[in-house]
Amino acid sequence: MKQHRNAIVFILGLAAALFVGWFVFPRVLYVQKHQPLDFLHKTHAEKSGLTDCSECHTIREDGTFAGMPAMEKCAGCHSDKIGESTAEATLVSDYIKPGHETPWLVYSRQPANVWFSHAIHVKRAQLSCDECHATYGTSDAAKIYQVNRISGYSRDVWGPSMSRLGRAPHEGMKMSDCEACHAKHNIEVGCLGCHE
Amino acid sequence: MASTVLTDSRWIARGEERTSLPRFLLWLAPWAALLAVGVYAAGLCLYYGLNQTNMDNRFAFGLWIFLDLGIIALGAGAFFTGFLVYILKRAELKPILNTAVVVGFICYSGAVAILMIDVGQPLRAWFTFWHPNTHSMLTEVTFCISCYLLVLCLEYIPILLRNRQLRRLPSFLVFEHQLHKLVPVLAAVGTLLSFFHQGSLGGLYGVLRGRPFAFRSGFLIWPSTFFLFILSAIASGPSFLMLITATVEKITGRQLVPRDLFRRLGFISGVLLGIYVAAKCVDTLIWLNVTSPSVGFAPWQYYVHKPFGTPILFAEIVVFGLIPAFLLTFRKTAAHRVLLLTAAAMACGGVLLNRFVLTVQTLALPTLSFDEFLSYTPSWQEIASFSAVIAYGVIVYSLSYRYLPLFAPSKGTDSHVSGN
Amino acid sequence: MSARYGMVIDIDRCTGCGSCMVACAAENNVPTLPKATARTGLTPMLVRRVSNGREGNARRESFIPILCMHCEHDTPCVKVCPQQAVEVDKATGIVMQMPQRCLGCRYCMTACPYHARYFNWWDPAWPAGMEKSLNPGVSVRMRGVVEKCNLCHSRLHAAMEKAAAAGKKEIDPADYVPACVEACPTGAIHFGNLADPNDPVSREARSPNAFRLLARIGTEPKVYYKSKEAWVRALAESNAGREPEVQHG
Amino acid sequence: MKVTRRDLLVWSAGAAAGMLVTPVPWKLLDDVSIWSQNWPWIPQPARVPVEVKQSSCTLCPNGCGLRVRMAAGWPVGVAGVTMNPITRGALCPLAFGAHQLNWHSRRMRGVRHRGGISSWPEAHAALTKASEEGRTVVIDGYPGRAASSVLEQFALKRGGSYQVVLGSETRGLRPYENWTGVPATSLGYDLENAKTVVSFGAPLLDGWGVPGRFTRLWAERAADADDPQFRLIQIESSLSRTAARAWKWISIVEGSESTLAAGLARVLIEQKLVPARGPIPAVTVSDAAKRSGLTADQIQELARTIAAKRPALAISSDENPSIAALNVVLGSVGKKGGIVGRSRRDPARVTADKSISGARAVVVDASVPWDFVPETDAEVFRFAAWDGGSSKADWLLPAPGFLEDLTDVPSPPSAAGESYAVAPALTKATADVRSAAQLLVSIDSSLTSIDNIIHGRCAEIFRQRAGTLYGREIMPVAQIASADKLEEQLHNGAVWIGEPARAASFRCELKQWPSLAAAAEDPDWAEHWPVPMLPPLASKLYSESSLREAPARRNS
Repeated sequence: MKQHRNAIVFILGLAAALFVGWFVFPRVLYVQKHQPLDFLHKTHAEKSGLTDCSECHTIREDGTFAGMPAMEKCAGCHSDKIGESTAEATLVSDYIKPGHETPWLVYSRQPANVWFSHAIHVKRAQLSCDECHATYGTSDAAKIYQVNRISGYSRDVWGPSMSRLGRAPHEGMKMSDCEACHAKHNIEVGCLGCHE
Repeated sequence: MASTVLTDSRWIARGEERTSLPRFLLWLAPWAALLAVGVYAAGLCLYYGLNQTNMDNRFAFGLWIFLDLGIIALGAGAFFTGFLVYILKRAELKPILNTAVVVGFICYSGAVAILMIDVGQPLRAWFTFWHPNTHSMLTEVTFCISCYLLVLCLEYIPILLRNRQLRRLPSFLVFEHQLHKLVPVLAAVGTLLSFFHQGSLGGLYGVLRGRPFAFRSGFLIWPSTFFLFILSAIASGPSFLMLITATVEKITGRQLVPRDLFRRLGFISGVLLGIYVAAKCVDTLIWLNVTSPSVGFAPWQYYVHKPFGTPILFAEIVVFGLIPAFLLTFRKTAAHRVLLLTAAAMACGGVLLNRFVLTVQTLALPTLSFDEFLSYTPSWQEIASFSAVIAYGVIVYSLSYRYLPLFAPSKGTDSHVSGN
Repeated sequence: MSARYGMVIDIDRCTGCGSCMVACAAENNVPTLPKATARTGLTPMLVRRVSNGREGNARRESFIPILCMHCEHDTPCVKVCPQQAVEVDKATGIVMQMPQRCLGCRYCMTACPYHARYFNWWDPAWPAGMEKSLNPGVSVRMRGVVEKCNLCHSRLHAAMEKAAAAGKKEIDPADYVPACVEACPTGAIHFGNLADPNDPVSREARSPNAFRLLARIGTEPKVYYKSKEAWVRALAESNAGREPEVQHG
Repeated sequence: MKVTRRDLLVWSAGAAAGMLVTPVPWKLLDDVSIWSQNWPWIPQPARVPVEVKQSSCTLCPNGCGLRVRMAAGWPVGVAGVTMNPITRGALCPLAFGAHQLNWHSRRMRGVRHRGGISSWPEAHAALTKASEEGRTVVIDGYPGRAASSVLEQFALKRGGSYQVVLGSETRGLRPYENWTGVPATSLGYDLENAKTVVSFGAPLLDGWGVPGRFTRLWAERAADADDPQFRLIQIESSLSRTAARAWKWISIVEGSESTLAAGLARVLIEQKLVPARGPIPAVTVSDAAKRSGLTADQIQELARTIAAKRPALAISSDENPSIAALNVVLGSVGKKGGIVGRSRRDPARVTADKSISGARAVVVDASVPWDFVPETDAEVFRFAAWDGGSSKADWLLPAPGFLEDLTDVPSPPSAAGESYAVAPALTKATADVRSAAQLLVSIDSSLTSIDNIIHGRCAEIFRQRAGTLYGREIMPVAQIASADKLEEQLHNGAVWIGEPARAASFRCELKQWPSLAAAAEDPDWAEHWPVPMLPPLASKLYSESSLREAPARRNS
């Protein structure tokens, strides 16, 4: 025992560090936020047959991407309550009736210095949405939005795994992830190809 | 009396005579104050940005870069002495070795600290390691300097551990002995790294195609300044060590190193300086007559703007090059302590002048025909934050001198001998 | 597409009004710096007044717009940047400065013979509310980084996106015109693809009156100038063919 | 067993070693750098689509065609309209930063009464009271607008007077008023047809008149041509921007312009270089030479050069009868390529004098340059979008800024032909503002509102079926279906251009040579900018570079 004391104490320290680093730290680093409404892609796909993402997330004819659909898009169907869910009630009372835009939290929001063109990736390169956004378009829950306290980035930029090891192509939207995909299709773009 | 109350004798190596703690603290006080002011100035630069300096878009480099280059050149004594002692087995230089390491450590850590204030985005400085541009001389500098700083730390630790109190921890003693075995290796690595970054610092300017005053043709990927910087650095390093030691001897009133050591250092310095001056002359001639005209810059252009006339070139090569070289090399003059030290000072001054010319004159001179000649005076923040480095140096050295056996024969044993 | 975007600036047409400078600043969200001087300001496009050095009636003056010359060969700034914050874009020949990568060492500024690079000495700031007037296409740079002309890259983005949306691979040249070119009231700045020998710009670049500043340094700048005045063309040389004595005073 | 110091050391060693294989140090390093790339205190533009609107610039009476990029209802960029036949895509340097003016730190944000905070109702009441108690003088810096006629109606109804402050271009036309009977505001310079333009210090290439009009003309016909289709001769004491680019620069003694003009006229007449008209000036060639610092030969040479390529048009930097008389001698008044009259005649205007007596209230429109400070004991109501410093006004009233209110754009002062455009309110005001016209209408509801006047003017243009509409495409008015269509197009930034200027023939009688007025010194580039504030980005032109001298009276 005596002669192992050092080893044990050392390992205790090691273990403590590992625990803090891998379990406590991520939970402290990211703030969890809920969407203003729990929007269900699945329901919209099934009930109203909105199967094509671009029906709401449109690309304008000048090529720019509309991102989150504007209020009138929702109002098109939800001018009055459909169904009894509380989200439905909030949507109509808080946003549609007063005509406020819903402050959606955008999981895959890139910083101001990034220029990403959906037109180029979807129209020219023919990428499908789920190659980057996975199956979120058919999910049946509005997932929790995590924002990094320091950088202010969405968790989706770093990806679900803290170690970023062995992640799927759609997990993570860091520059290295873009580069990896570009390298795979040997597409060469300079810094300002994706930055502004 | 205060000294009876305030004492740190148990930290001072046995048998070493050191002044009383109060007097020591009194000596440190002004330096500490200077350090404080400098840290405040540096804080201003970091918090408000570099608008606190007087640098501008044309004078993108200023006092800081010039002095960084200067102290890094002077710090070259560290690696070069190590090289001489461990690689060329010049044992007689050993007494100066610890001082060399400490001085080197001070110069390099100080330079790196200043660089961190000098760059606009210190938080992103590590990108150089993550996305290095292998073609950039600055990349080479960054890598080598940071690695070499690490080496210097490793070389400093054994000296640190030889402190009387620390030595009492057995594990530290063991550690120190192990490290000590490593020192020759460190010296070798340090030498390699230093050769490269001293050179790259010269390359920094030599590659500036857009600044024909600095641009030099060269050998393979290295412009001539690469080699000139190495030469000038190793030439001035020993001289600088000599000056430091002499100063310490003056202040402490002790003889710390064997009498003939200065002459040896002086000789090394002198010979190298001679070689440097010769090389510098050849380089200057090639540059003025071939390199520069070939890109459309006539030599006279560089010297029509006062105060940067030809005298400065003369001063650099002859006054602060040739003359000290002679004084240091010749037995007669070198034997004369005052002459020797003056020459050493001139040698160091020469290196500083060279770094100054390359940094400041390069930027001050017009490139476009409708450019005007510019001048620049550093702001108090620049001066203060740099003087902080000097203060830091004095403090670190004083502490090292007081508590570490700097001049004890660098064997691990604790001897009672210390000069007299 | 592998273009080599460049300019030919007709000095004889430049009246030095400065429209290009303001248009450039507005397009690229360059802040107004109340404390800045001519040496610390941010002017990615800078019009400089030059003269033939004579006095009285013999004096002649012209205006030379200075922007990043987008050097093609051995590009000084690209070569020196320690962390690849500058590069020559293979597809367009544009020398790209990436502020978010830049660590602000300013080595590139010492390397540039044209002084076309500018350091953000201050935090960019606007009077309350004025940030609403910022151009959505361009992100604002932060204090402590170097910036310069990127040939209004956001306009190239827009053109590319428009082309992609229309299912085209090549952009319509009419969609990509830098702000300074658009702003010039006398049409002195001509912009085009130097790689295309039939592009009017590459034809002008070959004209006997065309010249490049400090061409002998050998960095192959892609910004050409043009003047029928011999003394203006002489400015291309560092010493403008002047003798030492003229340099004095 | 107790925990020793050694244990702590060993434990922290273990912890330190452990930390290195957790995300903590690495992720923090990464995130902190990312933070430095997105500093929260650095504003970033909104992520919104950009739409392009067309309109006209209303910051000065030249009404240049604007292409405005709008995002989230705010202007984010300004450019010229190539389709606009007058400006042809050109603008003055200041216009490119104009979209930031509305947030200028010296934007007028609230009603002020004698230095104190006040309100619109109080101002309304005060002006109502004052205008009922006595004579009201209304001063306008931009005559011809719908707003102008509101101001005029009000003044006349209250038995007051409507006076105008004219720009230097129009002031240069004033001498002809007496000689031809045509009001200066209906005269223009037919630059397009002139073969020689002799400028006496007028900054033709630096903000004179409609910026695009002359610069484009010069660029197409004169720049870098050895024998230009038209010659620009700049007579000026200093090597100005215009002089630097002119075909010939004649350097003369400052202030000797009018003498030289007279001298030239004398040479022209004596040497029969022109058919004899008008009086012979008393000034001899040698007088002129002495005064101007030229030699007699140079003056004769110059006269021959001017006479060689005609029509030749002399332009002064400000009101200068002698230079105007030179045009008479050159036969360039009322002729193609000279001083021409626009087909629509305005009534003659009273030009405002700074000292106003016998009035109870003075209303100064926001279009009046800030340096026009009325000296009067009347109650002064000063409208302005930006605070230009001391105005001596009792009331400072915040007026709409750049593109903040609906206004129309009549023919520019120096124009040879008729034009009309409408500048709708593209953006919401950044302060609680009213224009002078709006306030007057709210005081006297019997006045026709701006909208109605504009509506009427559009209808009038439609009724005459003359001229052409330059919008997204070019369309003769005759082909437009209805008045509403026309008005709609104008509201979308189209500009109506009247029939090509018929040099409306009028007689011009000049009895004897006018007095030699002291020429005004070359106007500072910023003086052509009637707004008291320069766009913040203009600092790029002077403080952040040495391209221009910092403007004297404006420190924005």
